[in-house]
Amino acid sequence: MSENVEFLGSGIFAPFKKWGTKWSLWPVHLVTACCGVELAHAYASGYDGERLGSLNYGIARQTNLIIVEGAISRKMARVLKITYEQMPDPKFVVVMGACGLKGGLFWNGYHMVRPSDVVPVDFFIPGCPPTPESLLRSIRALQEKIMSGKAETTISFDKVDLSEIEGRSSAARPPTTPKFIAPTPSIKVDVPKDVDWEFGKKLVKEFEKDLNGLYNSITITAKNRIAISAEKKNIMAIANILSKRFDHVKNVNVIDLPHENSFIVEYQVSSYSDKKLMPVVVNIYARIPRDNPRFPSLVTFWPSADYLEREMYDLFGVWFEGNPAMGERFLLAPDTPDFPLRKDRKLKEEEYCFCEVRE
Amino acid sequence: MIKIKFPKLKTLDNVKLHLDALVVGAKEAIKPGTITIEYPRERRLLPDSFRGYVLFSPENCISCFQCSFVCPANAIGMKLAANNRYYPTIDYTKCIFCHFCVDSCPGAALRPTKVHDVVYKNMNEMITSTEEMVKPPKIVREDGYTVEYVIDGVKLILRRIKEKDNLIPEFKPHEKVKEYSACVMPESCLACGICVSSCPSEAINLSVKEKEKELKIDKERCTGCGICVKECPVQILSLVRE
Amino acid sequence: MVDLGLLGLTMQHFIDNMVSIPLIQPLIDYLLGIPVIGFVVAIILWRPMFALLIFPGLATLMTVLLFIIWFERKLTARIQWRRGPLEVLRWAEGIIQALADGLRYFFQEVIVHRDAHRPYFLQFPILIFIPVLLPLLFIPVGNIVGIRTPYALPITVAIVSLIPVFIVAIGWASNSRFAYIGTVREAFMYFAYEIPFILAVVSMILVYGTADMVTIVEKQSIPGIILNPIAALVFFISTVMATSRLPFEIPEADQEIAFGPFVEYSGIMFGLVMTIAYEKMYILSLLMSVLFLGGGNGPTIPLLGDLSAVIWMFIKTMVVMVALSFLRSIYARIRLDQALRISWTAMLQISLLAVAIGVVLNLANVV
Amino acid sequence: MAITLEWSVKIPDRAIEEKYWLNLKKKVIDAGLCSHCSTCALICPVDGIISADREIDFPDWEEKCVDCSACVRVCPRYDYTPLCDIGEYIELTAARSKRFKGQDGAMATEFMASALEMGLIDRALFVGRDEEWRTNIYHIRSVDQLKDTRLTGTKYSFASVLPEIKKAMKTSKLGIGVVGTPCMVSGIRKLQSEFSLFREKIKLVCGLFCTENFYHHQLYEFLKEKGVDFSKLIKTDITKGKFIATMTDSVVSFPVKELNDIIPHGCEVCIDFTAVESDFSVGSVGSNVGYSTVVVRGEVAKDVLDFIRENNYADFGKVIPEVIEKLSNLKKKRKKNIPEEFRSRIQEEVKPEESKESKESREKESEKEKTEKPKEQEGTKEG
Amino acid sequence: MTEKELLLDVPVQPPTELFLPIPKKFLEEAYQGDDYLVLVGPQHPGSGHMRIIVRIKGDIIVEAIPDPGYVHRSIEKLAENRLYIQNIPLLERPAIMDTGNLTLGYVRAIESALDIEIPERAKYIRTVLAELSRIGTHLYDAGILAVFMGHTTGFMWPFALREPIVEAITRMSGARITASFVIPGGIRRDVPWNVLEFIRKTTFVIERRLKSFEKIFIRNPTVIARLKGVGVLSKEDAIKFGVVGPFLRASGVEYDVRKVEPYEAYEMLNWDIPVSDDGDSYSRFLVRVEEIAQSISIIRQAVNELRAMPEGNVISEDILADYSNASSDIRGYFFKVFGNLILPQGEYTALTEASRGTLLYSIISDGESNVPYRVRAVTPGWYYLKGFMEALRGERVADLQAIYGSFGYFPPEADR
Repeated sequence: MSENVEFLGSGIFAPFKKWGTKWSLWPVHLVTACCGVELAHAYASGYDGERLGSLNYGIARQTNLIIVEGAISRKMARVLKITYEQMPDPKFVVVMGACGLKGGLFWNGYHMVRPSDVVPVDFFIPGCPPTPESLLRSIRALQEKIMSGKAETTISFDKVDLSEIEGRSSAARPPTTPKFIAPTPSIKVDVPKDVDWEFGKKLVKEFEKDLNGLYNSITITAKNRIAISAEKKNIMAIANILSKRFDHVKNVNVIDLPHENSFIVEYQVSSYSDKKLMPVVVNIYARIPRDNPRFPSLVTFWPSADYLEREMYDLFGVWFEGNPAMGERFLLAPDTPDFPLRKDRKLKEEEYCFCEVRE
Repeated sequence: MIKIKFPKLKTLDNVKLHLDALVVGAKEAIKPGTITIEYPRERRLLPDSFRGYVLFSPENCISCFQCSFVCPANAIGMKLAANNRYYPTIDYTKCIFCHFCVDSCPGAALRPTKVHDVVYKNMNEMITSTEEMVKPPKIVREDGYTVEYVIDGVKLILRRIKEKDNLIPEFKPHEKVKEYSACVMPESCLACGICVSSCPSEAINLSVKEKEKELKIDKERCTGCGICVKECPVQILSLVRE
Repeated sequence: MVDLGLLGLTMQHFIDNMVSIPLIQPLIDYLLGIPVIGFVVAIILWRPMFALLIFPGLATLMTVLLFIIWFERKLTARIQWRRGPLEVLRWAEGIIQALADGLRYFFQEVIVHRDAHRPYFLQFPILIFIPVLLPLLFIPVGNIVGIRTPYALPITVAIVSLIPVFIVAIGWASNSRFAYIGTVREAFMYFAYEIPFILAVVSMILVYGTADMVTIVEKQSIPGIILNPIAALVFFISTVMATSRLPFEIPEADQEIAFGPFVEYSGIMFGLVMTIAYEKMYILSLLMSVLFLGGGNGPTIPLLGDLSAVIWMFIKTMVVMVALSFLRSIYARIRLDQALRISWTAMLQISLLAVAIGVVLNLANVV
Repeated sequence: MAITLEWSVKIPDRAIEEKYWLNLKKKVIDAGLCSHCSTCALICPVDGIISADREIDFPDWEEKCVDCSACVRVCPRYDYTPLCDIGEYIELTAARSKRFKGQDGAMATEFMASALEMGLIDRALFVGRDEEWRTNIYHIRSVDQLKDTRLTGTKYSFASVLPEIKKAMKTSKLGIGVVGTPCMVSGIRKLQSEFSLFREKIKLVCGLFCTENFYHHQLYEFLKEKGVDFSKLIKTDITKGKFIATMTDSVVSFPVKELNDIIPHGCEVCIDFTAVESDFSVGSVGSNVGYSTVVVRGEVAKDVLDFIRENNYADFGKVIPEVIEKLSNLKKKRKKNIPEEFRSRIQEEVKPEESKESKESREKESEKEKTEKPKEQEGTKEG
Repeated sequence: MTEKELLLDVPVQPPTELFLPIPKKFLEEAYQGDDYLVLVGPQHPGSGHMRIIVRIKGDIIVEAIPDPGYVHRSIEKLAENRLYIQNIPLLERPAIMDTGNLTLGYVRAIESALDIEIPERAKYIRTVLAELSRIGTHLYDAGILAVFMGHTTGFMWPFALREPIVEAITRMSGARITASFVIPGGIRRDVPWNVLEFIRKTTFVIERRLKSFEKIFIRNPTVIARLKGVGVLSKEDAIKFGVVGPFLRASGVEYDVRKVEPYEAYEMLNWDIPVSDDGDSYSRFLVRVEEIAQSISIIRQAVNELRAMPEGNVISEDILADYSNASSDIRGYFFKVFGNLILPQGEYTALTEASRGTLLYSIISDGESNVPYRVRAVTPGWYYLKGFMEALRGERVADLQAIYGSFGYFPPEADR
């Protein structure tokens, strides 16, 4: 922050102010994302940030440095802003990791915010996660900035002339994207596969006996994997029967088929109590129309499906009737575009070629 | 299955546990197992396969766009250089140092280095153009020692060697396989010239006679980059091994 | 010669009761000769003022503060396989780290948030120095003592037990949720350690038969810790509780309630507030060395005269403080109800036992 | 698979000394011959030619067109040889699918489904519709995908089926089945004659009986004036000279003649009623209600028909060829709109004199049929 | 930031505009009753990157409602428009310290779709990498548990022990933490013998230093006092709320994916899974400590097996197809081999035992595009968040951090 550095450099006490702040840059304990692992390594015994006087401290009021570790989501941006406002004045911000710079691996995610738009930033550290050595380099660079008053990038390149390498007469036509997405794909969740799994065949017969008439088809899709397709109306009945043998849910999944105007909602259940059923994962799925997606919630049979269902409502908009906390935003920030995982919400496409020579 | 059972503690065991903790603390206070690397003064010896900044040698590059295609963070953009060839430029704000590009470069033009502890003051300095990626970068270094992790028996020893670690490891390129593109179904060719205009090394040329068009692939000039195979509208070109 | 006729004090009054340091006696005589400076030197070297300004008083307090903060971080770092503060002053292993932190706090902005009670928020951290520094008046070092009264020990204990009242006030003034929880915990801890603490002191009074610290020190031909070790143990554990050091760091549990009552302080206010715990630790370790380790007694170093008692007392206090800060790297923080259970059941019984020993020793008037 | 490093490609000569696209535009599109079959949009290497709900166009052709002459080589109307009559065929029957229900007998759907089952093709291109009955193309890979009702039923507006073939070719291994109007079928045949790659990939081509097709926006406004509410529309049909739009709650019908003013030029010059070049063509003309007339021409289509017979996926019925001839002669009247140099190329199909007894037997059946329900259909029917 | 939002006062009536995921009536109810609503927020030093809304009556937690999503980086949406191999670094990001297990899950789903068999050496090296990252994650969580209980040495020593592990992963793959080393068909390059020897010796260093760690932290009386009998989760509750991994085994259920559905080299090595019955925080912690010992013995056995194996072939032939000369080091052929990877049509579900529990990947492919149609990743954190919240019920507020640490809840992994 330029005015922070000016404040430190002005007045007759300047040398004391600078020296004091230089040797006591305490980062606040604001764990924002997974780069926290490398921050912990930098302040643990391996590299010991305390040698440079920098102590990882708990509360915003008593510290003067924020190390933004990695990705800032829309929800975390509010917290980062509030923490920054709480800190007393000469304060500095260092952004760590590619996710904090321009989103790194999540550059076109819908939930990402750039820290440099939320708080003024002093230094940027590349890497994912950046090594503890680059983190301590940023503390050193910050100390130099405090003492000398201006920031310096710690790397310099020297250019090389490329023109004498033998090239082309005129610019080639840049190739198109390597990604090929089938226009109207056909999605089948129960592609049968002949696998030698005696217990599975016996199990399928038992299911056919127990759920007679309730299911459309039962297929073995792989070893230890059975897919039961059913209509939405008798999902509750199937769940009631199956919940006697299978006691927990491993996955609630929604697949969006915009060109067939339908959602596939899947429940994958398994069992902990019955030793032989432990490896088996049974996938119960049904199709529901896409414009007003409602699905019976199976929380009453398997409470472990609660948060999975709320997440699926957040991301797809499938209303699970019977789930107590349905309707509120669970994972997403209030200002995120709603139901972002639907196929018609497009992300920014990759760009492989700066064809015209830019900047 | 191992059964984990923790016995109910009586006061006597409690005191013994207190004493154990205090004895361990005292022993460490007297003879500590310090394993700190004092970074600005010392630097950790990294293996040669360390994934740091990437160097580029333009003469090996066949501008096949594979590094830009494979980058998970879309950090590599191919920029048109002065000699009308597309060369990679790395945007270190997005780079996650996974080195998929180094592993994909068929011409072994991209090389790993051990440079990693770098800090920038603003983000648009981080887009390194092709010219800047050829020579090894100069970084601010304050280290006099290099620390190496050595284990003998059960003790971890930080062996300090009093010389600066060379950050540019020597790089032995993989043994390349000569491939060239050839046409599999000439009678379906549209003679549209897309392969001619997208070939980075101008290996295919198109000559127009009065009633027909001649297409010829120059086996020597073709570097096997595969762009024409990918771009051909009717997919009739394919890469052939020597 | 400035004549404070109206107070009836002449320089002579100070010289009579002056600290005798044979080593630098000629230098002192020369300084006394100079008119104004002589008077000031006389006042400083006047025993009670010397006790206040130099040894247990201001100068040592400041150096001890700087030293112990650095030493504690250095010791915990050493136990944790790392180096601790170093680069501040590389050749001296970073000894002036606390000075750098203090300077940074001094120049950092002091935020008083809108809902805090502004006057009290700013005054209490300064007022708290009264109960913290007052006991220094009564702690004797050899024959240097601020005020010598037969009631020195009860007064000290009374003043020391005033500190939590101010901390509760600080917490109330900062009017924040975490501060509120912190103050309630501080009050609980206060009840927890106060009774065993006082019982331990009472048992020592019984052992020595007098409450005047100077006589206590003189009577300690055998150090108090051997006479009544249980009282020493109780006193030590309640000191740990009083200065809220691990394992009893409950009021300022920075992982649970974000640094307890002092959560809203920043800048120099936080500097002051952070040092309270350390100053309280200094006072209590002085008290411990007086009561149990025979503060000031020890083979007299020939040339130093009164200073040898000062040095011995300093060493003993440092030993106690090192022991206190050693615990920080060993223990985790126990819950408030567990701490209360320990103090009200185990500690109370042991302190009653200590009082019983005290009574027995008193009847047998061993000392 | 001869792998060569040198090869040559014959290119047609230019009508005007301009880029080939301008040749196409001048000689076909501006001359009013373009039937919107969009084969050129398929073959254009730079995907520049756009086949949308308006005339075929190449927006910025100056710098995008690579002048490769592919579009001119594949356009069926470039040197137009009009085709007419029924053409020779192996079998002429009427059939009605048991598994699917469509416009009439749903035989096109049935053929494609059984071809998929036989493993002859692994991809079938069908024309589906959205709420406003705008056409979009579906890649069908399995039989149960055909159950979706939006795929069957005739849509009287242009559908750019052929550009979808290009996308389907990328990943289809066995072959592709296409359903299209006669102009699309001739486009595909011309494409296959020029480029052998398409001969391997496109295995089964179904032609539809077609009198004319319309631009969607013209048809849409026209029907809107007539009071058709598209959200409730379920079926459109041309029977007995009447255009009937049945909706959930009401029916709107008016004589087909009124549609004459919005018939595009391309259809005015087309006299091919029964898709002469297709493997098999399907229509509702000549068979009774609920049945589709199937004209099996190619060997491949014959095997599929035998497959249907073995698994008896459909039941079969009578066909009256005269009705088909009557309609194709009706369409032949449009010869007069064809420009001079092309009209000479039409080979009329000389009617062989019928052997007597076959003629009476046919007349007897036709009376019997007539007594049930006199029928005279027109317009494009998709079985 | 409007002025009103920064007003952190203690209002009488509940705040009107609040971005918490709790229904309005819950708020009124809490304010009318004498309950106290504490937000253990994301910036709070005692909580990770999430907010827990705790309703307490006096000192006892009545109900805890999670507010996750602070580190939701939309992994599933991004995975839908990246090539199959570009998803490997993406799906490793939820818990980067557990790099071996997370990439293993995704890659095994691909291999089960393509039906390819990977060479023996690649299996053992993958097991070593998985077990290294398991030890690393257990130490990470022990460090976080210690810091939550104020035991600074308990934080510093595990992270010191992580340094040799991170050094081992650096020598093996080139990156300190995010190795992205596992690729469909095997691993990126062969691991030379001296690196494997270094890994084996690291296990001895860790074992010896763990002995003193045990005295100062694991058997420390204050730690035992804080963890024993706190946050108890009975066996029925654990199964009901879908808890996974070591926290399920600590409640008495003997379930470990490596034993139930063995993969890589776990079948060929002999090791065992620790199970405890009392289900309190301390048994959760002890189960993880015993797992470190098991992982150490697995690594030693695997490295002995590897010593006997010929070096070189680490990538399976049927995925390299005609670039079989790259079978010991993928350098130079990575995009050529994996650029156009297309899975056959269908859904492929793979279960793996990540260090914090069962990790599920289910890839749905339409059989034609070289981009997955849908990748569903459910990480262990998301499974046991419900169990964690239920375990908080009825405990003291001060114990919130201890239970949080004993569950080793890592929000970036849970929010994905």
